[in-house]
Amino acid sequence: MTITEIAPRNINISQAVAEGLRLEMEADEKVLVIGEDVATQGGVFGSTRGLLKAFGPQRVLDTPISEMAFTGMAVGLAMDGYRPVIEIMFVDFIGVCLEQVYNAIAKIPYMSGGRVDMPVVIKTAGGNIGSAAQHSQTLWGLFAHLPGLRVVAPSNPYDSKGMMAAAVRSNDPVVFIEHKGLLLKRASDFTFGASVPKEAYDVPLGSAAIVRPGSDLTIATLSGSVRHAVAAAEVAAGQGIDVEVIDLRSIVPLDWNTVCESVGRTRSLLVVDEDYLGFGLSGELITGVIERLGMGAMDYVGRHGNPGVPVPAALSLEQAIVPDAESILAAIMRAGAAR
Amino acid sequence: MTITEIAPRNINISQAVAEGLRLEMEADEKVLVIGEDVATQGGVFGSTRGLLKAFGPQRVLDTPISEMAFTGMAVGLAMDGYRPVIEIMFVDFIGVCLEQVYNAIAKIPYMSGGRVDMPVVIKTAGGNIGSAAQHSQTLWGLFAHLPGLRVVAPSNPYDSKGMMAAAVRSNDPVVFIEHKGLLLKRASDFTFGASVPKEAYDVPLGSAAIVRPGSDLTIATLSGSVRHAVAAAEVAAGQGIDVEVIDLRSIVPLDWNTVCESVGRTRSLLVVDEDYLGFGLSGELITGVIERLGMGAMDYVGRHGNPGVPVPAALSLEQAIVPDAESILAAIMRAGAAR
Amino acid sequence: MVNASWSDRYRLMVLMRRFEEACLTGVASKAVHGELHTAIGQEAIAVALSEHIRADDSLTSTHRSHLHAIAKGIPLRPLLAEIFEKKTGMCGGFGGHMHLFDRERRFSTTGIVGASLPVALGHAYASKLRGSDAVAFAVVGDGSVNSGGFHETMNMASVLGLGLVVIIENNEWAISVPFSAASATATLAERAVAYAVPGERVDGLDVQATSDAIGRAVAHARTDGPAIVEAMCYRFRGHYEGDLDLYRDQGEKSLRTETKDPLVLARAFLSDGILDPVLLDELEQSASAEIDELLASVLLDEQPDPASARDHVFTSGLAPFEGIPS
Amino acid sequence: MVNASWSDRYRLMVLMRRFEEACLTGVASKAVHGELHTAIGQEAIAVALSEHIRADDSLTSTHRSHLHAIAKGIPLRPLLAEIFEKKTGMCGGFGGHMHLFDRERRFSTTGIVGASLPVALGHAYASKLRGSDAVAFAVVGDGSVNSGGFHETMNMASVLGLGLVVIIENNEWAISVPFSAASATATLAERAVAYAVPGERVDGLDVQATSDAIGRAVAHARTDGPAIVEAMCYRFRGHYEGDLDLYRDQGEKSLRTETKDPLVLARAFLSDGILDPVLLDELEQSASAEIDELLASVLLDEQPDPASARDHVFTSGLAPFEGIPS
Ligand SMILES: Cc1ncc(C[n+]2csc(CCOP(=O)(O)OP(=O)(O)O)c2C)c(N)n1
Ligand SMILES: Cc1ncc(C[n+]2csc(CCOP(=O)(O)OP(=O)(O)O)c2C)c(N)n1
Ligand SMILES: [Mg+2]
Ligand SMILES: [Mg+2]
Repeated sequence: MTITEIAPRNINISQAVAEGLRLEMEADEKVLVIGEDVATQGGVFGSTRGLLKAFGPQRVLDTPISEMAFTGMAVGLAMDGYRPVIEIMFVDFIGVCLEQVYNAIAKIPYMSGGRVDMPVVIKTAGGNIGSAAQHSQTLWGLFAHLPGLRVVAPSNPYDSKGMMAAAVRSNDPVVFIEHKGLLLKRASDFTFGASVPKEAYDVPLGSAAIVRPGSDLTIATLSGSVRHAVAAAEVAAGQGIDVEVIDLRSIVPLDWNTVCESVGRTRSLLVVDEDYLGFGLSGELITGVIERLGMGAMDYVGRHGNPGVPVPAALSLEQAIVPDAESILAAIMRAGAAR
Repeated sequence: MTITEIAPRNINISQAVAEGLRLEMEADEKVLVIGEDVATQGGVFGSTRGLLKAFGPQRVLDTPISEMAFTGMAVGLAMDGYRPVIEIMFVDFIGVCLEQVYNAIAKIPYMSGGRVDMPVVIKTAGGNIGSAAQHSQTLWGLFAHLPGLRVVAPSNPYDSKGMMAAAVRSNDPVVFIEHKGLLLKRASDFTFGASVPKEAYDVPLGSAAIVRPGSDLTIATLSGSVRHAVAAAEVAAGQGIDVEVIDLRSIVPLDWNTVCESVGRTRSLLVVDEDYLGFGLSGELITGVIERLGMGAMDYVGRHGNPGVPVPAALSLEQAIVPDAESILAAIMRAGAAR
Repeated sequence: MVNASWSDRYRLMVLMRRFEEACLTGVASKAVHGELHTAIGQEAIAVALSEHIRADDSLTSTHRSHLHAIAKGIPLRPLLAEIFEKKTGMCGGFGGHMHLFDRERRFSTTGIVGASLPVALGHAYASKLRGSDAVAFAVVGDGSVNSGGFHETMNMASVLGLGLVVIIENNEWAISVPFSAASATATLAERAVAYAVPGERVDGLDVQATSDAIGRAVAHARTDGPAIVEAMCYRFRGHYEGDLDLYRDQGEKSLRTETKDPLVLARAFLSDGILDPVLLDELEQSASAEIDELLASVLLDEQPDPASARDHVFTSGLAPFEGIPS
Repeated sequence: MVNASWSDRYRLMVLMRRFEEACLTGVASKAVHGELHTAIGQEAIAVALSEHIRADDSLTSTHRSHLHAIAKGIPLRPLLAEIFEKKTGMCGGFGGHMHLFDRERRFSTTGIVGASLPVALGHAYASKLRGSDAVAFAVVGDGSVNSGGFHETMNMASVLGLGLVVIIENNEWAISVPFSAASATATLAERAVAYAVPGERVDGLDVQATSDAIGRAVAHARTDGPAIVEAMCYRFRGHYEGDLDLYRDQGEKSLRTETKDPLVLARAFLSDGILDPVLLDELEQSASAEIDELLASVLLDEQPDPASARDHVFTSGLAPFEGIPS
């Protein structure tokens, strides 16, 4: 479809998500939004604002604090032909209802021998905004380990709207992880993906984007870290290291073509991951590139992210744990020195 | 301590675990065992048999089907100076109570600034015995991704008893994953770790064991796959490939010394993992070896395990998904050809 | 079907028993290679249920679900074939006996205790969205009532006024843990007060009484909101096949299986002037013959093709593992 | 402390208010850089609680916990310092305002709704193991009662006969969702029947009535088993600082914060012949001065050393990440 480029609107990411949802709900009356504070309040960050007014309290349902019940509810609704978007306010809370996510939503397509699909979106917010260990996780590595779930995490306004649309249209279940540190950022805060058309469009799930081309080092990252990586890359460029920044956008599936093509050129890969580094995205990405390009294809691999530490409360500690532009720049410099 | 070698007893792994628990409960009255069917029945596989009789219903507590409640109960008990061993019957059920595991048990030591430790053992059974997608998972990759948990999975009778003892003595929380396919196997079924002394002993957590020395290829594996890997290695030896089999025993922490020393010699690493391959143990292990030995240290890396598929019901399908001696042998041969 | 004739009722009870017995042969022959839970002794409840469930009602069940599937009208052949891990099974052999799905008939099961209730909530909400009076049935065991999912589901169903009928098969045991040691209340029906819904306990060995109680609950649910029926019964076999079942008093167990078998009770009741014993024999023989034939036929079926083992992880066709497995 | 004099009571109420107001200044000054939940308007309940809780009793609380910490006798300085993310905080600045732990005083909190209840169950069981009549207090919001953890905990506590006192601060809202839209029952106290325990609703703005109700619950819990007190109140501020709070009727909110302020009500009651208004002024000033001094002092403290950020993941000293982070 043709997307009319209009004068850029300075909406924030929450508004972009809400707009994506609204357009899909207009197009398909089977789409529902269910969760805590999604209706009257329109979400604690506003990412479902306006939907109650547009679609009424049956399609936009405020729930009690009963994640287990409403996550399982999505299973029954999906079997009955609906397309529920359920919101787990913060991804940290998934531990109370993961059972329905990985044993039912994720496995019913397979357990039914392909007879029952699960067009469910699990919409949730990750990332740190100063609220410590139980409200700052990203956890995409956890979902990605479990079979049957698509897992995505957008980094900018354009993708946030378009990937939400694609998630709603997907017949596979999708875990859609917003970043709390991004949701209130406006289009004008972004150097990439800043222009959000008013029309409906989708950004296909499973494709990465090269946000900044470069020739010396490939950074593969996603979500809240993309803008930090781009900022760091700009500084590094001044110091003679030309960094290519890939926004993975999708964790399951990974876009191996884009990553391998880039690493094939730069021969160097740095994974930047706000999630816990161990047993997660970085190991998978590095191993997968080796499986595809062979061991001789790279001169450098490295990873930078949360070193397996619960996110601490104090700002002084938090800054030592969560990657930011400064720490990414340092990682780039280490990579440069190591090559 | 000195371990008296007595005439080998042909006990099964469940009995070895129960014996480990009994001795620790005798030594420390703060140790409790809590879970479904752990008291009167002594566990659905018998791995807590005899404890009720020895220690009474207060220290060995049968619970309602309320995993959230009794997992959180362990938190309060640990804060009050007890050392609870809670049993989540099958690891597949962890989704109903993961919240208490990763947000409380795992993080309280950190969130309290080191002031409160959590000597809790989460005892659970993983692995397949023909019960399909919701009763066959291993999920160590999931626990390992989350900070603050030691994660172990023994492969033989000797380790099962000694590692349970060490888990109970540990001041860090430990996820102790038994294998359903091993629990009823007797000592005589094993060519390694078959002799179980009657006395108390512990096997330190965090150390791997070389179960079969070899010079051509390092297989790193654990739990139910170790005996399959050893069987496959014996066959491979007849075909000229001398495989070293490492039983990792502990997933967090990984014993990098043992793995790297071996890979340093064989220059080839095959990870065999019954868990879902993606975003888990195999990627971490391969990446970690590269980080330690450099990219030139290996001529071959590979991984073999569950290819991201819910475990199917039918035996014909299950055999195509879950690694066994035959499939491991095929992976060894592919590795041999690739080197 | 509310006015099911006694002969249909009796035949269905026998058919259910024979069906479960057919499943038992699968364990012995290893055609069923995992665990198996049967509901032998609990047939009267399933028969009563079958008399009130409409084609457009949904039913979600648990690990002990075969009879509920029959009550819902799932065709017996794909049902038995799935339990026997056959390609011809209702899920192609991918699901197995605890994981049965029939989208058209709004039927599903789960192996996780308590997890079926939230799914039923979804079906009930779907009926509301459609403006339909179709209700959602959830049949659960007594053990599941102590799980958080029960509570969250009941509260939400009540506050939303949904047509949910929860039938608790209280067989007095959750594996080895007796009901009395697990429940704060003497009955489960009385917990309904906490959700402002009607709750009733009934003798689940008595098909007529159980049918009447379910009828009342369904009538309430079709118009007013959720209802709970607690049907008392007893599990005749171990929790699963292979369970040594040493935790139950063996004397009591023998006594109950001998004197409180719902089939025996029904036959005794019917023989007493309601149906001719010759007809009862014929009904038994006909049910047995149907199941014998079914079993013989299913045994000839093939297991699923191993080459298909990686299909269906994503219904979109997305390949399961993004790595390159060795 | 059951016979707390009215002057102590009043001073404590004011002190609690001033403490929360001190926390608010931390948000404005960015000393507190995450979200912050205060209990302004809910002081009477915490004061009532403080009159029944013994040093050897435990208390588990939620995201809205500062006043409960004060009621439990947590020293104010490390408490405020933790909220202000200081190295001198009770958790060294690692926990922050939602994650407060004091092992000796059997006190903890969690940021996850419903998750504090199972922890309290553990403390209650520990008391039983020790043969002690120390009880476990769990203070929760009305929203948490609809979560599965509440149900599982209540059932287990009752079946085990544990000394658990659940105090529900029903402030009528869970963020933007009103109590009435979330609860199947008109009161939460009536749900106690489902656990065969006593349940009582009380006006949580009335410190005497609340203290009496808690007293009854505690007496029951020390000897017989769990009890529930539902204390009605109203949250004066947004759910967290920064919450625009547009979902509540602004007229009703003004009316209630103006006419139903527990401090104002207490002062009016006391001025009516119980305590000299001059004394009340003095008590207010003394409480304010104490908090002003505390705040000034805490603000001088340092943030924790960034070099310590990887400490304490394992109390054994095991290093957190086994990879080699770049
Ligand atoms: C969440 C969860 N915990 C534990 C189990 C293991 N388990 C399977 S059935 C069962 C007992 C269920 O008892 P009840 O609900 O009374 O059903 P019954 O078996 O008596 O029909 C248990 C504990 C499970 N499947 N899921
Ligand atoms: C399991 C879980 N779900 C959602 C949240 C987000 N959340 C934090 S506080 C809150 C509302 C709590 O309401 P209530 O229990 O009444 O306490 P109040 O804030 O009114 O004191 C919610 C939904 C959470 N922290 N944990
Ligand atoms: Mg039962
Ligand atoms: Mg509230």
